[in-house]
Amino acid sequence: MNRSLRPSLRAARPLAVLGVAATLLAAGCSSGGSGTAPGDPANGGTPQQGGSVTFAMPPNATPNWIFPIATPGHTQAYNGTIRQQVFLPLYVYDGTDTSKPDVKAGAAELPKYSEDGKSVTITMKDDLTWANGEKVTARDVEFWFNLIKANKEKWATYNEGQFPDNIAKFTLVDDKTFTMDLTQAYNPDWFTANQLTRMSPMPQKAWDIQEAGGQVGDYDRTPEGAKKVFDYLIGEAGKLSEYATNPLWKVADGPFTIKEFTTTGQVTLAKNPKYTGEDAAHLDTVTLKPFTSAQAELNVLRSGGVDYGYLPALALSQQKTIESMGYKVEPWDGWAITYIPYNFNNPEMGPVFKQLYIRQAVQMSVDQDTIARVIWHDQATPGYGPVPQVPPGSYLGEKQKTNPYLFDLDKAKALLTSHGWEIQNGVATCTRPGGGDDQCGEGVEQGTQLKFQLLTESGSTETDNTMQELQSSLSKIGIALSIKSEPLNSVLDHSPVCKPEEAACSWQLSFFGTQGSWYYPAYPSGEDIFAGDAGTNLGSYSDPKADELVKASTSSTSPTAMQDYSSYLAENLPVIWMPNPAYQVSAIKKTLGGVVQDPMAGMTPQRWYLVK
Amino acid sequence: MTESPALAIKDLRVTFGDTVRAVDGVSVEVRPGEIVAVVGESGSGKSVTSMSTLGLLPPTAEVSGVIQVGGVDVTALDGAGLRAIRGAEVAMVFQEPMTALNPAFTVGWQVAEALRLHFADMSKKRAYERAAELLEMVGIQDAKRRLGQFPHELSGGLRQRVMIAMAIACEPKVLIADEATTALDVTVQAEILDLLRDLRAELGMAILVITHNMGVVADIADRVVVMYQGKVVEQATVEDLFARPQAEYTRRLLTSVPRLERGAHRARARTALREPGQAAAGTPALALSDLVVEFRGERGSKVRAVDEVSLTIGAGEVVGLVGESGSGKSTVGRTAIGLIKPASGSVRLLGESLTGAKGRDLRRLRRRCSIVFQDPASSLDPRMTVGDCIAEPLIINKIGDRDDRVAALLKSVRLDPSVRARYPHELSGGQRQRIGIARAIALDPELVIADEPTSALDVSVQATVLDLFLELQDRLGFACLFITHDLAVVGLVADRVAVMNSGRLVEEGPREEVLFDPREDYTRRLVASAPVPDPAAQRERRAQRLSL
Amino acid sequence: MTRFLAKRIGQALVVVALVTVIVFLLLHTVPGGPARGILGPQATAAAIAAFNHEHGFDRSLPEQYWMYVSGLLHGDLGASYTLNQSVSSLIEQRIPKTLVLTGLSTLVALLVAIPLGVWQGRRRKGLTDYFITTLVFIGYATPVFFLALILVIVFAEKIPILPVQAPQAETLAGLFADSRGLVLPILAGAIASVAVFSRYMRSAVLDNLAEDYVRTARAKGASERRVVWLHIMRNSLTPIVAMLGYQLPVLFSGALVIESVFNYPGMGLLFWNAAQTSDYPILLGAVLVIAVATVIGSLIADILQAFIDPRVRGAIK
Amino acid sequence: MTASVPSPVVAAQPAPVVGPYRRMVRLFFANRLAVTGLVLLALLLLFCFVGPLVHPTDQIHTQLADANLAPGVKGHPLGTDDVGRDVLGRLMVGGQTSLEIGIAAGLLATLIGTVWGAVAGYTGGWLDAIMMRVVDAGIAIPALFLLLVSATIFRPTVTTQILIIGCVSWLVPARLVRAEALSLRSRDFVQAMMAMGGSHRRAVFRHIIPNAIGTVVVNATFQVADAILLVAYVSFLGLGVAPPATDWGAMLSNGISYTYDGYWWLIFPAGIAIILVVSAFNCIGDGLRDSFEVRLQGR
Repeated sequence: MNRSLRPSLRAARPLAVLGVAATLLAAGCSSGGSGTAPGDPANGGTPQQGGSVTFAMPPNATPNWIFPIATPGHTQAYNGTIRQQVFLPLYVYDGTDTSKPDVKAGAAELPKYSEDGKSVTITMKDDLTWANGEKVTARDVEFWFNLIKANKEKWATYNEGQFPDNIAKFTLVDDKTFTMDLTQAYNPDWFTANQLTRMSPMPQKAWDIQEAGGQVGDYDRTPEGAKKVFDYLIGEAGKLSEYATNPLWKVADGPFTIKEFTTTGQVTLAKNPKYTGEDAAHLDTVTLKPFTSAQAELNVLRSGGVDYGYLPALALSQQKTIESMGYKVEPWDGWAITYIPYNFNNPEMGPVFKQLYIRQAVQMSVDQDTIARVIWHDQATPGYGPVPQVPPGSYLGEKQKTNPYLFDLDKAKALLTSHGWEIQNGVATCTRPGGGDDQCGEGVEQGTQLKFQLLTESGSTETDNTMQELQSSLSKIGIALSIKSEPLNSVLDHSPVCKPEEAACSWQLSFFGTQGSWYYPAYPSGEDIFAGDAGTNLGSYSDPKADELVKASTSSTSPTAMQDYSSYLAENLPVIWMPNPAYQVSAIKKTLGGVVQDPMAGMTPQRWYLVK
Repeated sequence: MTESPALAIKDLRVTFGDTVRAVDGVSVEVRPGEIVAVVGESGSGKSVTSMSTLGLLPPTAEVSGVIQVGGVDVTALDGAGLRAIRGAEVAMVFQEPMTALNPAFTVGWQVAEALRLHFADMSKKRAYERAAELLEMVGIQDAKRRLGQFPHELSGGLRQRVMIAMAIACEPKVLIADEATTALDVTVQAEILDLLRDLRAELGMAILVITHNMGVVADIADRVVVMYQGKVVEQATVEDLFARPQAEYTRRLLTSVPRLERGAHRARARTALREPGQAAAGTPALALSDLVVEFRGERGSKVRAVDEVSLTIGAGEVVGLVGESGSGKSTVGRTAIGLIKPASGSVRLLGESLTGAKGRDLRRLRRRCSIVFQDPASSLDPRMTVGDCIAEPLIINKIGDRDDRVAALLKSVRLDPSVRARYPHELSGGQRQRIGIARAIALDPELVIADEPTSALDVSVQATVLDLFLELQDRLGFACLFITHDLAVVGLVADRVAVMNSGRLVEEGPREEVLFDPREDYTRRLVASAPVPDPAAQRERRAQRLSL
Repeated sequence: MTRFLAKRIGQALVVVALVTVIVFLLLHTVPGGPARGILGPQATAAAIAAFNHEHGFDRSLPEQYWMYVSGLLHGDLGASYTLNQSVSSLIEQRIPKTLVLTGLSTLVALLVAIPLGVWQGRRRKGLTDYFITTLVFIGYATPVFFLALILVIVFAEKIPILPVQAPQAETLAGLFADSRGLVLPILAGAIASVAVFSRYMRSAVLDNLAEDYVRTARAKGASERRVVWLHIMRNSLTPIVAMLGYQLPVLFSGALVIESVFNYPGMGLLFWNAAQTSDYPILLGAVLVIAVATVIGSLIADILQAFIDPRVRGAIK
Repeated sequence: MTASVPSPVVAAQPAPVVGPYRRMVRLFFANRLAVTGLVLLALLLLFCFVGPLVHPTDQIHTQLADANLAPGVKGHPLGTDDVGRDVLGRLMVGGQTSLEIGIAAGLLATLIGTVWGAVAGYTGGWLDAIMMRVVDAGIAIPALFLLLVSATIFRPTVTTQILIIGCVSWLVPARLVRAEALSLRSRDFVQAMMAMGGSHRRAVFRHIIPNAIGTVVVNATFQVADAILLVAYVSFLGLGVAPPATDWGAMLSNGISYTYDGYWWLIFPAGIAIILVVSAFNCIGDGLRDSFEVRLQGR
């Protein structure tokens, strides 16, 4: 499951235009919806066994995949949600504690790392069986591993150097246990959260076939065989309309099975009667309902047609109305950060961006609190560093806990003037070049003007307004910001990792965080975005100390590695930190209990229950 | 003839807005069984008079006076009363039978409608049966089948017959034929006039014929009312009028009408007048040989508009090309000057081949020719001043000294040079045609194609324009292909006459021969059908024609 | 007739071919191609390259076009990148609903606009003509999304008699079962069309009023009402019908907006969502279907015209 | 021989010299609706382009503290928008964008359409057939699709919007002008000119285009009206000019989000402005059409 950047525009503005009757009545209500701590929303009452629950999916999140290996184009968030109810992954995090997996929901006991951190041994849980009666074994994991290894290029979540490249050797110890030798030492928290979560045992005794009607064998153990088996399974997995009927997919080990999977994206999960684990479902069925627009969802929500839905951003003022209809309204914070990368390799502004004092001045001009309150209607949380600010946890460094650069335009302006910038015609101009303490800094030439260009994602009023606010306050300290908005895909396309001499390096600042810029796996390390050589280090931020800290966070076993990293980057400002919007504002029927709003956007519907 | 008049118009005055008095004190009476012609040129108020009898004038018109139909004053009637009169007591036949019939309904439906509007209890079936009878009555064969046809499927003559059938459907006391034959070819016109005469005899209707054509008047009318500028200038029996016109205007009108008579040819002051037919002396101005022009017709089939026509015009010679509409005469004219590409055959202009000429050669050749069109309103660019229109050939051929030339040209067509700053729409039809002629002679052409240059003009205007044209031809000596449907005009201007019928050249020869001693049946019929403005002569010709 | 049809179908094929070329080229000038949109921002360069290879985006444009066209010739519109379904089945599901929406709103518009236009044509320059013209202009000038908002405020809120949401049923029967929900979307679509149609009708009536046959009909003793509603009306319908054929893409554009406002699960939403996710096969397919519909629409309009206007019938026989 | 009355030199009648253009102007001003439209347009232009001098506002900086103020509060006659800018001033600035894009795009579309249509109609034959099939194809593609795709290719600025909308909407004028050219081509005065040896260029530029000008001008006004509406739709789809620049369509669609917050001043001023300006252009076009006596085609 891909929990990183969510590519889909959930509530594209135009589709969410109209509200519903009688809402003017609610116009006076406070728009604040955050602050209700996630927890048990059931106000007492007795948990029931059985019953049905309907869950509303956001627009454009239509599920289209259940096979445990996702190919490109099949990484929508809800694919993973559905899949892990049917085919249990090795490990699942539920967000209540990001430091360790929720063993109950996975297929294996906690992993055991060697002292040197270079090998890991995993034992499968004893009580799990596939629907065909076979036990869930280490061989089933090996089957998955062999298919991945032979077909890694077709795996949507493959990153070169990471899984499975960083596994030197996969050894079956016994029926239930296997050991993996790693190519280097890794931080165990990181490895479990960011690598092992991708693994998922698959019923080798049912799926190890090369063609329709073929015999089961050990084909996966040769690369050629693995390719054939993979191709066959992927072919079957493409037949969406057969998800509920294909005998292959009946061989499940999770608490649910697929009962219905329509082409429009409606999915009904039914309690798996053959589930043998300790995390059996309370409910009989859970229906995931697709919606064409956020507005549509709101309308159905108001009619009581969903038990677990959400409020579109523009309907936040209707919170009271919704609550009066028997819902609990709670923001669902994402395990994400939102930021604007500086392109340090931009030939014009790169040298300017490399000056820490400039970045500090910029950061001090971002009025995060007001932006979050006025523009995001309190549905965004100010963020001060590389680790998600909420829920606060053990990874948050001291420096990041409180804003190191409070909003202060005077101070920001003073930073510029004290480094030799003078405001001419409203734009700060470098008058004292050089590397000294009161000079503009190395590489900044005399007469350089602080004129930045920002590429931003179009389609959201909140983003538009945020950028205008940024532009407005930057202009007050002498920085002229010009804004160009484009669709999200174009923004990403136009702000690649680049070298100064490349034409593609003309971008300076880029914002793509209407839905949050970066969603982390459970372990929020920065090797993908802030390491000097990271693939998504769009701005080519390069800082030896940061690199060191990133490396430590993934490969050292020190418990403070993450906190150090968090504190350093909060101060060193590799990007402009921006308020992070909530994943969604949920509306949950008061009769629905057992709901945990996993910041990583996962769900554990087997634990939901209805109360009387 | 002492019965009370079927239609009596007394002191009719019609004004539009506050100023324009279209009809000024007109009184006309038509008795049952009588045919009265109202004759006049455009703007004389004759059509307004006819329209007012049925209350069909636009609401802006103010009508005073009395119009009595069978003793009832039409002007005093309200909407329902008027409708009861329309069609039932007084019926009308209009000029353009194509547009006057509703294109969306079948002929039968439209005739039946006329019946059912006034006979509320007539069944649909009965109405259609009666419609068929009516169509037969107006000489349409195969009436049953025609009922189901749409107007566009019929020829112009048939359409006008349908209009008449519709008009007589309720056996009205009065039938008004408002320029009912103007849009028709002469042969068809003759038939329709015959039909009207028959209907009068059969039904005893009073018929009011509105026309500008003195030939038609002579052919059909018992009495004639001459109108000029909204007033009646003369009323008389048809014989008296033609024999002893009283009013000055009537006299002028009658002298203006070209007559198809031997000797009614212009006196040519030209010294070097060649013998007719001797075009070979010198290079011919235009030589067409085996000319074929095809158009893409319906269903992609090719229609021959011009079928192997050969014709030669000697230098300085005027050849009249006569034919009815659709005969291909205009196409010949346009092909001759290179506006249409022939499918085969050749055109030699002034000794050079036009068919193969391109670009500069073509333009050089065209410079020596010009063309005058029928409708001066459409042959002058409405967005250009008169001066610019005349100067255009000079500009195209980069000839300087334009101002003087334009002034001289205007003078030579007897227009004041100050006209040059005006726009075409501000001028009268005759003036516009003069401009067209001035433009045509601007480059001193050796050949002029005149395509019905006077057909859109009133007779008195036509006479002056023809005079002018002939004078210029005399003076400048250009050869001319004079295309017209009017035999009298051809008789007036042409040295030689060629007759076309459905794309083919039927007959060609010296004027006297073709017009007065035609060899071909078709020519004979054509000549016989043209009404002459002389009641006695016309009666004779009619008898002759019917015996043909 | 067959000849006419053959010619028109030939033209239509040329038009459709041109549409495929235009749309194909346009989509391929979009920077980056669809890979980024489908795979998400986190996708690596290798993943994007693999996606592009799989879908042939690494081939030359003519080659890609040929692949697409040969698929089309086999009736294959391709498969959606994101919805795991063939484009044809997706369009098949959605198009009846959009047809119902646009069809009904056009019908309503015609039923209102034709009498309105005729009536205005008769009373040209009168006070009522000016008044209706003003209303019609305002109707035309109001953006549909604004109009929809006003309709919702008035009919769903101030006077709460109608639901704000279109029926969500999967089937057509379901749509009609909740017919009250169809009222506002149809109304919104109809108002803009009324403006266009009634202007056409008014012009046509004005043109026809000046025709000679009107005088003939009057001279026959036909009442003014008969002249206008029978003679003139019949002839004035021709331009409306001719226009209807070409109105289809306009109607579809309108449907896109209306569907998104009233959450009507038709082609418009499918198209819009596909545009958001760069799902090229759906975009291509939808545009192609609309183009074909337009071409067929204008063909039908021609044939309909022949039924109304016998002159046209004569010309194409 | 006709013994006709010898005709004297016909003197020019003492009628006032009125060109076809001046006659049109006179007819136009006699049309009440057209004059209303013209006055309305003049007022709107004045409002947008002179208004900011009378009512100067800060449209550059945001004032989050003053967001969504009701009309009349703190000297904002029409209140403030969701980032605290004066709505009245914003209406003026947005109107400038709407009008600039609308007028320029409408004219561009007319220009392209006129040239395309005139060439196709005058040339005829296979070139005409090909050119018109291209137009048919263009018409068969929904404009919104073209706009959606174009907006992802080009960054939305005033210039690109003009170009995109202009290039999307030239099809209708092309058809109209082509029909006009087709009929003008066979008119006698063009034939006469050709017979005199005139060139094709002269035919097109001296005769066909001046005579098609009525159609062109009338259509241009409708094009402008439609372009302004199209700008609004483009903004509604979120593809309009980038903030802080704005246009009426963007203001309207932005304001609509706040319907249920009761911020009517964010919705109705912009909405009414669009309706007024589009209606004004349509009134003018209608009046022009009457005075040009163009056969009433289109709309």
